[in-house]
Amino acid sequence: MYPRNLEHSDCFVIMGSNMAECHPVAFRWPMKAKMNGAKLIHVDPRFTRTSANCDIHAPIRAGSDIAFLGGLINYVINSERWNTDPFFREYVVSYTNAATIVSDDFKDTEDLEGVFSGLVQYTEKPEWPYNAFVGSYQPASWQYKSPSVQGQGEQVAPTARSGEQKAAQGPQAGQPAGGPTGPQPPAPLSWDDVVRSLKRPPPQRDPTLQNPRCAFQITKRHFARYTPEVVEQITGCPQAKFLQVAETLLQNSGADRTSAFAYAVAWTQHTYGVQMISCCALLQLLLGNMGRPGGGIMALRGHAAIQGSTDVPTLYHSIHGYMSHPTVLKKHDTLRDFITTETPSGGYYANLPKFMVSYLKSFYGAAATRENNWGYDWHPKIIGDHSHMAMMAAMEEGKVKGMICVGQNPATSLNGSSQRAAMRKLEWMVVKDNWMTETATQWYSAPEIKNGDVKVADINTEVFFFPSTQIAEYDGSFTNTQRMLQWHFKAADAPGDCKTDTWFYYHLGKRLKRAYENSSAARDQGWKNTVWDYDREPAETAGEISDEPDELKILREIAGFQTADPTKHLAGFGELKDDGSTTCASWIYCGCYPAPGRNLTARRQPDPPGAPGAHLNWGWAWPANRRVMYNRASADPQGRPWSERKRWVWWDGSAANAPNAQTGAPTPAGKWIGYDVPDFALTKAPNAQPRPDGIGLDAMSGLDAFIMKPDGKGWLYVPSGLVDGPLPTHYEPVESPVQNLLYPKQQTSPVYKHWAKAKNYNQVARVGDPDYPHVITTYRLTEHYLAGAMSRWLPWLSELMPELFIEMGRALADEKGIRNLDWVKIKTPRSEIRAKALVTDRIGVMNIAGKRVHHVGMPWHWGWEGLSTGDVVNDLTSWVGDPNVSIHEGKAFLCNVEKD
Amino acid sequence: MTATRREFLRYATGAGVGTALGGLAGLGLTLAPARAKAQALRIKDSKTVPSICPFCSVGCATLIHVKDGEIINIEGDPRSPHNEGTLCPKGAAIYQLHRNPNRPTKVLHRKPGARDWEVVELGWAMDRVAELIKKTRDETFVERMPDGKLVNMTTSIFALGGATLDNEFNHVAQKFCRGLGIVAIENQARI
Amino acid sequence: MGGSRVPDTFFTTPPEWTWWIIFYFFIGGIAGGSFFIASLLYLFGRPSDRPVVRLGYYVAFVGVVISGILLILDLHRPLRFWHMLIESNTGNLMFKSWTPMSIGSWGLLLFGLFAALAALSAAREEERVRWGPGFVVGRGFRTVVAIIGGILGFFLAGYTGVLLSVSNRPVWADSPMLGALFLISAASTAAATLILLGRRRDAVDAASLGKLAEFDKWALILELVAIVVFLVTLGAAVQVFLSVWGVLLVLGVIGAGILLPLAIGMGWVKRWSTKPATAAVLVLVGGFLLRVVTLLSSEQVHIAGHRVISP
Amino acid sequence: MAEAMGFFTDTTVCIGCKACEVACKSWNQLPAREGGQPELSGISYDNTVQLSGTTWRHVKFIEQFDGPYNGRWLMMSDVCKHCVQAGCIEVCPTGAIIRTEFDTVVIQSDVCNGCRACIAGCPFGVIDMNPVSGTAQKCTLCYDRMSVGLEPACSKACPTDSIQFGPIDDLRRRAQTRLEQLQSQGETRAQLYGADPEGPVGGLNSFYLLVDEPEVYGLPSQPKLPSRNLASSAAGSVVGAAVLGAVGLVTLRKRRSEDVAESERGGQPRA
Repeated sequence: MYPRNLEHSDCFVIMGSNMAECHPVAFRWPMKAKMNGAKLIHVDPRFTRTSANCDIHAPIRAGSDIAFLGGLINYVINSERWNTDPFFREYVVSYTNAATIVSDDFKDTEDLEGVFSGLVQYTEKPEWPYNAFVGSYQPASWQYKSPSVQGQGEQVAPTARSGEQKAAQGPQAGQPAGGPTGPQPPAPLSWDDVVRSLKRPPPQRDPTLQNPRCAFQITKRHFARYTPEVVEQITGCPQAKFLQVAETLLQNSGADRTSAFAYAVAWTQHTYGVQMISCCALLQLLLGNMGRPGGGIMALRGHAAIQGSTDVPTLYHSIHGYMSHPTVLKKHDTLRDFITTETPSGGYYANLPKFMVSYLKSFYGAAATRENNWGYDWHPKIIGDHSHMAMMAAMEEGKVKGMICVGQNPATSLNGSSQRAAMRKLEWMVVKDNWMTETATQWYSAPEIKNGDVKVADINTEVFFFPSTQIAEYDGSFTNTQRMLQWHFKAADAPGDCKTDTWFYYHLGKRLKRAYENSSAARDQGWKNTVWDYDREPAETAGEISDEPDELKILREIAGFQTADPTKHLAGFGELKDDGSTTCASWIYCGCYPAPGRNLTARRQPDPPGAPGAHLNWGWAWPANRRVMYNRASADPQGRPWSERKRWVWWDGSAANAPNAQTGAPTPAGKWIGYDVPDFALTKAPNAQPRPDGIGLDAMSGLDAFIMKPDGKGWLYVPSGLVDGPLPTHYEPVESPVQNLLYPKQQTSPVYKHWAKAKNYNQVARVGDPDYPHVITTYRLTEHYLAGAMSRWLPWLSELMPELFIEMGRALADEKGIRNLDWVKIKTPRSEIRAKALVTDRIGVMNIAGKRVHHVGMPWHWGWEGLSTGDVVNDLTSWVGDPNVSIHEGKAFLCNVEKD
Repeated sequence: MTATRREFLRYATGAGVGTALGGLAGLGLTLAPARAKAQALRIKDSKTVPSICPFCSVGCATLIHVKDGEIINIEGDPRSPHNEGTLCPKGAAIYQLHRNPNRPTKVLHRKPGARDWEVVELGWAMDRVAELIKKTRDETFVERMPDGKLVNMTTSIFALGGATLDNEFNHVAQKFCRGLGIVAIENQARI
Repeated sequence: MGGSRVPDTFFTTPPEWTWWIIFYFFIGGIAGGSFFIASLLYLFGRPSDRPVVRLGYYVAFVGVVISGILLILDLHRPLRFWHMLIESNTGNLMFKSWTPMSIGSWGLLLFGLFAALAALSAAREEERVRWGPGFVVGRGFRTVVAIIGGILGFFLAGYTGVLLSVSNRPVWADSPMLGALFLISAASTAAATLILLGRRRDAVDAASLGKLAEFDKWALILELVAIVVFLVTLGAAVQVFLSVWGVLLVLGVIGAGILLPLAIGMGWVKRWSTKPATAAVLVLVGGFLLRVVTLLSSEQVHIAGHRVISP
Repeated sequence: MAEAMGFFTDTTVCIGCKACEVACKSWNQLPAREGGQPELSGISYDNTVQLSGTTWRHVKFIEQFDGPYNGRWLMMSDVCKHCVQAGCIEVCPTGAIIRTEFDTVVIQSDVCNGCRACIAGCPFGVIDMNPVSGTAQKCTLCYDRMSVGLEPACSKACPTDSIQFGPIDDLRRRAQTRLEQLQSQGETRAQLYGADPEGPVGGLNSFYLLVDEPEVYGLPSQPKLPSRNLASSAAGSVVGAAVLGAVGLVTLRKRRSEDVAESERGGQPRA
């Protein structure tokens, strides 16, 4: 799914996103669809600029999204349309795991009053006591009925794993701890046999969906309680509105119509954020909307390169292309361990050995050999949750000495005053930014300094500020929310000492290379062997003195080349090898730079107006320049478009094929073609059967549209990969004004994360706490960006939203004697801030199971630097988060509001 | 059509004036001269450089007009299938990211306990940061866990940032960190 | 009017014609009024009125000079004042017969010329100056100056109100009475000015002052009528005066500036009856306040967001 | 004479993003208000508050609610209407305001002397002073861009095509189609504002599609030309002058008795 594809949608539900305000240009496309008759729906606690442009606005209490989505699932499954239109049955049986039988050991929340089978206590390990789980699941019972789907289960964020958990589950249980102490055998010439050895018989299926243990029946029972009445009670959304949404969505899904969802951080920033998205995926699979034009789920990401920084991960838990970061919490001791733990035998991910070896070659170059297992042992391993909040909790305890912060502003981030307190304990801190951020200046101008609580002289941190270049002052690529890499060119020189951020790390690296040049210590060998050469060719710098690194050299290392000849770039990940002959940091980016002088990310060739297509000559989208993932599902099981209207990718049985390049054997006629790059083995016929000894795509049938999944199916029921349950369940946010109506015995997710739980600075309000009675949500505005560094210094943007405000309903304002523009105090157990009141009916009081609950909302763009300044809204938030991904719960918590 | 409207205007105005001031009407009547003084087009003779908006993740394409080495205008690239030349207010304000008196251009350093910044040389500051990284790394590096597992890492340095920066930055930054064993690498995607 | 609750004129932006313009309207009115009173006295009065005639010319001349300065100061680009007369980019004469400000600029210029000639003539007559061509003291010349200057004086006194009316602002554009009202007020304030100044000049005949006072009395009555008609014709826009400006209009302009001087003139106020100067001062204050109220009441109304903000 | 060009603003697809405001400022190099540090207005999300000499586009936000979550939020990007009969051109005493070959209205900043007659003359409150130039300024419909065939900055930037630019006749046809679409969807109050060449001020070359009465959007229902008052007000003045002249003749002429006395003294006869 990508924004422009929304112009093909018939119904578009925006939930967990304020798309018109936060992605205004992307909203161009649903508005085009609306002009053509599509229905737009916004489900949100606030009536925003998005709601204003939608046909339906359904107000729900912040954090109650799963109740709403669950209600939709229940409505759909029991609707007449879904049970009579053959499309739904055909799609679901063919392309999802609805028919797959689940282990008899699995117990649902319905059986266990709100928790799944396998819940255990969690205890921190002393080496890294910042994993912060409040509980933990042993997910063995969630598997498909034996023989189980294996491998993909380990694609869990390492955040989610603890040593105990690992030890208690799965085939690796009981293996001896400890790393390689003696010499290891060299890596094999090919890993295919290793992968083949992981192969298990396929799981059992019941295509009639009647088996009570099939994923569909389990799902159906799981959501049976989510009736419109219950939805209204939990979410506060009037039943009529809910039913209107459900019916509109259902009527606009089918062979001839598609519906899409969009979400953003209002779905991720919860203690069950991953489950919200999972719940939506479940619904969209049931409705047959995945992999089809105008269908699917649009993940609206928030930063220009946030997709890129996840693909090319400046994130602790993964290495390039979503491979798990080697960790002590899983069996990753050796490269072989890593590969056997991480690789599924089925699906495209079975090629992981090729990805990993090519990655290690990009890291250690010639020093990475088969003998030393491609330098795997030099690569660091993580020892727990090193995510943002975990690191801040460690920093606050003095466990972190230095910090390098580039283009980010933690001083205004979650529970901001605590992050500032943590940073004051650093020995040194480097801030590199385009603007003077609050992080750069917090040591002399934070609120706690200004009010005298902390003295500047008592802060012993050595602080650096390096100015940065702006976008038009350097070359490089961003990966957008469509997974599309787009190159931007330098237009002008940067002023003064402004250097690119890449320059900064590159030249630091050069200095540290020199510093360790003479070290013979084992621990320095990894760094000594790290390939570090991005100098510009002299010809490129002729006429200008530039010590900026060569961005194209970096891109080449990411996108890959033949190890023997770096001028021979790789045309795609199909060319990757696991024998060291290919060097490629990121398998998913492989192919974006297929030859010197052919940087496909810089392409700017749109399709001609009116032509059906996906603008394949504009930029380059991973994987393999595909625009809609899993687009095999846009054709029916026989390979025909589901309908003429929804034509996207289809099977052309008559297309002639070139003979097999290696064997010369003729290839049978038939090929997948369409408006997009087919996300399927190009010549695999719809009726193809898996090869019995096949691994990877060879293990898949012509119906296995979801090629990244080990079983080729879209997952309604998630047997592995999530740490908080195989099915989404409604829980309350950690701070909630009401009891969990669905499962009174289980208020919150049983396994969320709560860092610094015992510390004063990270306390949370009790359920229904009278001191903190109002639900508060935080958000962005169109006029500002993030914590404001890139907008609050710009007069043209500052003037549009010049001051911080709190939006509150008239009822609350009347109750508290607050008038529009009055100063208001907002208080949580963490902090208290001030803002001006904006009294409106766009937010207000909701009826939650008979209790009147006031909603308030605050944009979080402000801090004390810039032209437009204001209090730090994130000072109110807490360090509690999602157990899968360690993302905080910033979208639903409690506060009190008083007139100042 | 246009002419008709304009004649209508002349007639209407003339009638109004005529009532009041009789014969004076018509003198110096200059309502319809197409003689707007040609304003010089700001981007005339400028170079156009393709770029991408650095704000949200939609990836709107922009065109940057440069004249004499200075950025003089930034607007949407009409060819782009993402934005077709349109922009949001942030994208439309990219010019002010570059041309802005509030922009910092000097390297600043604060000694432990000091009250104020000092402006320092870029080269010195880089040397000093490299020195601090080496010192902290060497002091805190862990080769093996207590149970003997090889880890080759340190958790004492925290590298933050990347979601607002290029893929190339992210690659170099993460490689720098992982090369040195710095495992606590995070960016805005987490929060 | 479209049947709306808010008059259409309220959806506009105030031009910020404030103190420079208020003083200009006040002084320009006195200048114009003085000249036409002087002209009438010259043409139809007695020889003993001549000191008042001369005084009127002097006042007109000084007034028009001050007016010109005020107008130029009010411009945000004062050095471009001549753009009102000559088209800056073509060099052609700039004159728009349907635009009061354009006519006014020329009118002010011409009036200035005639005021200068009249003042020169008067000064030569009093032998205050000895230069200048001899014909300026000629009878025919004086008569021509009096007639044309008098007409221009009427124009100057009255066009300001028309200028306000030919706009889209509340109050100003809502009634056709402003031209007449300002003209009448110019007459009353000019007469009051001449009474005040004339009292200090020995040469001025008491009978002349009496005529002026009589004239002023009728002018005030006319003004009162004009104000009433003005308020009635405002229609819905009259709501602007539900404010401090309305209070000032009633108490200041009508009460202190019209009714009280009338009462004094009629001898109804015993204590002040011997002080015609008091009446004259009140008339001046009233005339000034009339302009303050007319301009500022309208200036108060503006749009913010999509809403009209009125006092 | 080139084709008449203008804007059609379809307020029903405005998302209130204010891209038009910033794109305008960027292209025309206009300063932010108060250095970018004005106070929060409290008028919904509208902090621009009004069109001015330095803000030539202004997005209005109208909250029409009847209790929490129950209502609608109208947005409208406002701009100079480029009236076919322009009040500002009428009253401008320097000839600074002209009609271009595109039938748009432009203030020549090098001619304007800052008298502000046009501010008072505009029926829509569009024009105001630019304190930097000391002249009245407003939208030029990007005359400089149009002259070389480029689209105006605001309509080019508008992400949802709420602001459409083109030949007026073409825009009117598009507007009519959209109006009928909305009306058929039950938006009974939908109406075009300023699209009728027979309507007030000869129609607007920047016209709007609204879903409520114009006043709701801060627009006059019947915009008029300032000159409508010229005849009546001038006539009033003339009548006033005549009455005053009569009063003057009565009160200021020499009296009969005075005539006698005067001849006895050998004074001058009356002129």
